[in-house]
Amino acid sequence: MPQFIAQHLPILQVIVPLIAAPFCALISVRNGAWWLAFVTSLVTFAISVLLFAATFDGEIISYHLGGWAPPIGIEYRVDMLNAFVLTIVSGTGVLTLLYARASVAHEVDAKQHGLFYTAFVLCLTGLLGVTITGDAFNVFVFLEISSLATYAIVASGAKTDRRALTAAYNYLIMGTIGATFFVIGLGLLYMITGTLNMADLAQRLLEHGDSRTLRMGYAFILVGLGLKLAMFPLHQWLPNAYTYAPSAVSAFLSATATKVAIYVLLRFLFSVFGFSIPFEADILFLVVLPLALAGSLIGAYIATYQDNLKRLLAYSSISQIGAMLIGVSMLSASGLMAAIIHLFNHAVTKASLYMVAGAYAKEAGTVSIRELRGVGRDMPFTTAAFVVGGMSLIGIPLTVGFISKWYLVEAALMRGWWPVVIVIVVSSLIALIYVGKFIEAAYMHPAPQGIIRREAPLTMLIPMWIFAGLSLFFGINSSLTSEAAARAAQGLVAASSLIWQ
Amino acid sequence: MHHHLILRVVAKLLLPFILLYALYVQWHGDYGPGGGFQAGVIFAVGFVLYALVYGVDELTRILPRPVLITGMIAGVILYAGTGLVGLFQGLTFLDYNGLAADSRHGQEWGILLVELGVGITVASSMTAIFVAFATREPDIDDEDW
Amino acid sequence: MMITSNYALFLALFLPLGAAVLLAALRDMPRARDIAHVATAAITFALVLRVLSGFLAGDVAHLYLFDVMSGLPLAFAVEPLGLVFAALASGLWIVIAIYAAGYMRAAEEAHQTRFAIFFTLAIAAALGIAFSANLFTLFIFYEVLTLSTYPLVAHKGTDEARKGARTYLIILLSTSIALLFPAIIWTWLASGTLNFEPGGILQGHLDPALAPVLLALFAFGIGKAALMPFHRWLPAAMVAPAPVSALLHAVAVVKGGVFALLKISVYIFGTGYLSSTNASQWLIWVAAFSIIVPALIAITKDDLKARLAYSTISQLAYVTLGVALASQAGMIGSTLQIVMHAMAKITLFMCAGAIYVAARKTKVSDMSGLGRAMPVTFTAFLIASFSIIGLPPLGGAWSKYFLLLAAADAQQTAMIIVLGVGSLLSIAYLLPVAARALFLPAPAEMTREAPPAMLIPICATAFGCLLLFVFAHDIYGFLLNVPLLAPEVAP
Amino acid sequence: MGVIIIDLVLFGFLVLAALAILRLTNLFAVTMLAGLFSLLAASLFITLDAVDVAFTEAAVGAGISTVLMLGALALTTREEKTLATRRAFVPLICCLVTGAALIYGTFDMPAFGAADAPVHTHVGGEYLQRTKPDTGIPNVVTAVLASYRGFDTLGETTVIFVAAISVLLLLGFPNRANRRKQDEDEA
Amino acid sequence: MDDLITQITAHYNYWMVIILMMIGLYITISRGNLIKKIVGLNIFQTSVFMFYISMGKVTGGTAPILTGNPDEVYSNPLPHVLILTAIVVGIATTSLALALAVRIREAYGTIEEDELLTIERDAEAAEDKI
Repeated sequence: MPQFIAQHLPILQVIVPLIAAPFCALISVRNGAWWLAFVTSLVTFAISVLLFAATFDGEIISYHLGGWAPPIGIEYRVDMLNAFVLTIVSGTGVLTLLYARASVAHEVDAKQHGLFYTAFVLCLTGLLGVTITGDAFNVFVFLEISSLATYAIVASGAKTDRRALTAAYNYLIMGTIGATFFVIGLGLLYMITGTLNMADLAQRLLEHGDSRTLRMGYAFILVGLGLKLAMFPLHQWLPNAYTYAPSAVSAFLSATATKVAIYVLLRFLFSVFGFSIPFEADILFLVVLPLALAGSLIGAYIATYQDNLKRLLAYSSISQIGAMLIGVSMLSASGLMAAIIHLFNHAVTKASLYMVAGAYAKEAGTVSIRELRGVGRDMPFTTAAFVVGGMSLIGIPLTVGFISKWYLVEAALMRGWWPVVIVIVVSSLIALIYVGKFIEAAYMHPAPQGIIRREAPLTMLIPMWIFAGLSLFFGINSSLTSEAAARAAQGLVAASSLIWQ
Repeated sequence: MHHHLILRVVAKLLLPFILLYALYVQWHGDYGPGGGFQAGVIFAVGFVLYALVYGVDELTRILPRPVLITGMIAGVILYAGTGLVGLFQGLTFLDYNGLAADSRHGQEWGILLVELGVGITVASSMTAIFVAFATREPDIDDEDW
Repeated sequence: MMITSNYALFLALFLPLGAAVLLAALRDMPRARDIAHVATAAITFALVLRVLSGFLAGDVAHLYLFDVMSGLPLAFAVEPLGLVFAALASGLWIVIAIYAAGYMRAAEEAHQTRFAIFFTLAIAAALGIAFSANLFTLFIFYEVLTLSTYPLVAHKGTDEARKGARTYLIILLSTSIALLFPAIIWTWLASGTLNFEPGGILQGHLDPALAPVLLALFAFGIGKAALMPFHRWLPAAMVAPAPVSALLHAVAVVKGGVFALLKISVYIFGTGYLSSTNASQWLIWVAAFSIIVPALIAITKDDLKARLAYSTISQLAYVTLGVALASQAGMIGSTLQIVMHAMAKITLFMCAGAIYVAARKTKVSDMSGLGRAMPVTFTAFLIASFSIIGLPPLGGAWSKYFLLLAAADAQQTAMIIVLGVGSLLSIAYLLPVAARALFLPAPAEMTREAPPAMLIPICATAFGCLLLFVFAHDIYGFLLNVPLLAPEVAP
Repeated sequence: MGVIIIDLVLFGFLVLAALAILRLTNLFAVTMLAGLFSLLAASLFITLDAVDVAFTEAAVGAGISTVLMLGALALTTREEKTLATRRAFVPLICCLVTGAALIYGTFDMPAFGAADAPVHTHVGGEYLQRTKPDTGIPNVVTAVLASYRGFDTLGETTVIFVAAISVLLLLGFPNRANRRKQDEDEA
Repeated sequence: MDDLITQITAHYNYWMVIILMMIGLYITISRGNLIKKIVGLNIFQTSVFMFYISMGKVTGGTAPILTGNPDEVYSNPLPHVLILTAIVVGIATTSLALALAVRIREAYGTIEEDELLTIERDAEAAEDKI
């Protein structure tokens, strides 16, 4: 690898898609925008894999933008955790773009494609930028890049259903309130420390000690990110946005947007705040944990009576986000590791499931479970991918969902939190109901009369099955993901000032 | 659109000054308040004024869609490109020190260039957003102004 | 033999998976498919026998695949209990494969290839359970077994079948996720390993006061053992075609369940730990309850398969009782009960299937005099009934004998009575079936025996019940190899 | 003291404007008041020494955003419908709680205008000292914006770009040729 | 009492800003008109800007444009920079939100949240009936 690239990997990760994205809007050749977007995502993915490899041994890469040393300038800081999330985001980008070609052609007007893919790649850029940066305000800027692009690509589902517009609008309002809360919180932190660099912030917060300003800074950042990551009960924007967005967008967002928000939460909780004052851990135990538990149950429960498959998956996401937050709020290395590995596992699973839903939308013209009866016979490969993803949601062995659930329960048991174990287990049992409901409809019921459905095209099946394959592969042999998650968790543990069991 | 003649004349007289002022704000940002963003907004306001007086169609004649989109892109690329120069000089991204013989002049050049990039993008983006609203056919007939 | 034990073990585990693909490929050639199915069963059985002979010769096969999570590998190792179960499952598979081919055609069932594929997968999962070297591997194959039998239960696709299959899946998956899964993780955290070790792994790692709780999680978590009150899935699964019922109730599913329980008690808790801590004392009573109550329910059932299902629940509780008694005699009694009950119950279910195919009858009350038209079937039914009841000279006698012995050893007088009552009740629900059919006057319309592809397996297993009586001693001798103590403690 | 009075008067007007926006249902008036709000905010920024921000707020808040708002009103509606059934209780509680939390947070804040606050002693002060030798530019805000934190500004430029792309994606942007053809068709 | 007065002089500015913020937030979440919500959001955000700028103020300071006078006290430039960025983000969000409102009006014929909700509920009920 040329020295030049190796040296600038962190910035290339963001700047390549950022420079490439605008050109998508210019290309008028048929499918040209798609090709550019796809190639860009491939390059991005390659870079993130290199970063992943570079940080796997615990190295922390720091890149000073503009040549100014932090905290004067903005810093990019890559450790195992970032690199892991970057790989998830860019990898999802590649596969959803591959999938998008057929799916988006069906769901978005052809003359809009240039702008659509520009927004898509910028969304990717924003998410990568949020993940890689070591500067707290830079997080906000790139969060907004990705959010604005997200609102637009969610709204472009309006060709199929006008409800995409109201969904995008509500998402915009709640997302902006969330971002503004984050900015307020950041302002409070800035006020008592005078810095915006995360590492520097952590240092100075530790010296600062307890104060009411710090407490409120913590609370506002928590609420702001809670809105962005759809923490129950701040999740109301999510179901409609994921239901009415174009399927490729749903797949992409479900695997990345909320995950990146969770990453930022982890970064702030552990690397910046570091639990230097008791208030921080108390809030986590007394507020976040109960909400996470409630979310994981209620989300799953609401999913059971949905007829719209995409909405069902959206509520399941809320439940799974609850599971991740449970892991986070255990405040133990094993809990963190469970949350991080679930981040990956859920991304892989949900992406494949949304791709399945998109294939139904295209080939069967509906995502209503009732109208999809008997679809297992007409679209065997697509439906089989759903079975794999569904088993992963439940947490059946040999799928990634099982691995997540194992670590989560293990972490809860290590803490001796039996009630939490019960909640985790019960929410997986509810998952059994909503997954089972669809699988039964797809295989055991006769198809409605007079419906012609064909198997989805290969460009949709391949990415769908890559995700399904990944959720099997890392479910059977999780050594890579669990090692990465464990190291990422270790990094966070080392950064915080909690006393760890 | 057929507005008053006086309005058109005044606008025509005013417009060069607005644009001139925008340019001043653009280049003077190093010394006083102002910079690319403000200049871009003023530029856009100038175009908006033009459109209000002469009609949006007239504005899209001067600044058709491809021009505006190219402008939006050009600004971003100018900015990022300035940053990339540092990359190729063995410095980091957005390090302007290598843009001129000594680092202080390099910084000045760099700041000038990126501000220009901001200005171009903001002016064309704002104008494009305005045009997008203005060219949409209103379908309101239930109320009056 | 040409192949090594290790290799034979590998093949025995993975040949059925390959065969499943082959069966799918042969979907347009039913005859070739059925032959392939039977052949796979036969080869697998031969491979298991090869592993067995290797074991007897001191060549203990083991197979390590890879770590699923760090410290938690997919690994297989041979030990006597597993060998008995594997030999039983693969041996009876041959019989059912032949029977299924006959049944599915005679009953004109749809989706025969899908049926054969999932059937093969289910047996593969059962073998995985049998040979698993650690609790983790066992759990994985336990779940695979549940999932691969779901399409079999729902096979008919009717509303009733869907409902039954739903109950089946929900109870088995819920118990395993809600109870078994946490139990395994608890064990893992307590002892730092999940390997099946002689003498168990919990000794010294788990507070004896908590042992009953953990045992409860295991005993109820293994829903396949059908311990009351988690027995509902078994009658619900009666909607499946007869070969599936035979598979569920005789070979793979329920036996997989009680076998897992047995293995856990021997190699995770350790018989010594269980008896010294009295952790399983409560389980004795639950097992007793599960022996008596389902037997009473069975008497009231008119549907033959439902009656057999409740009989199964009752008979499985014998195994659990043996486990709960936590002694060598109990362990041996349990293992023998698994074998004997499998052989007898498979006969009964195949008979039920034959009756359905030949006479389209499912109700006991409709079968009066049917034995005159189908003498072979009902004779086999009678023989198997005697075995279940525990009458010599049939295999069932031995298992009941050892369980009585174990109860006596443990000075559980009440259990001796329970075992006696259980046998009496089994007379009450099983004998009338054969008796009515054979000795009441024949109905007006006459039917004929089922096709030979079904009759031959029935005769074979009925004869097997007799044979087992003779060879029970060999199994007993073999089971004495089961290491009940950790190596360093053993003399 | 004089500054405080100016501040208070400005705040008073700001609160009045905000309350008027809350009460009024005529969206045209609301838009105008929003512009006024921005102008007042800009004035406040000047008293707080933030001339660049004031300039921008005036140009954006009172200028372009009012224009866009009016454009949107022309395409939607000019009157807000007031519905008696709207629940205003929960939002009110939310706001009160949030506000109370923030005020709670202010009690440990450095005093307004204190020169020894961490904000001024750490990075902020360093910018003031370094700008001249580093870049030779007198306007520190520009130097920080374009150089020290130039990457944020690249992000900001991208945000505007995204917004424009998104608006075009949503509202379309007919090519002139199409429009002319449309007009001819209508004629 | 002295304590209170100190608190007031030290923080009155922030309190006013917080009041403005909450009015903005209240407009956003309590009003049903989509455009009005956007205006509320703008007020909310602008108040946050004031909050930041207040932080940067140094008593007796001037705008951070270097005059060359070594005794000059300057206000902190960093909050100004951050807020410049935030203003841009704000206008970007506003324009996108307005565009969405326009599209919603075209698709539904209304921009009142309650009416939109009714329409969507009816649509869902109709879907369920099929």
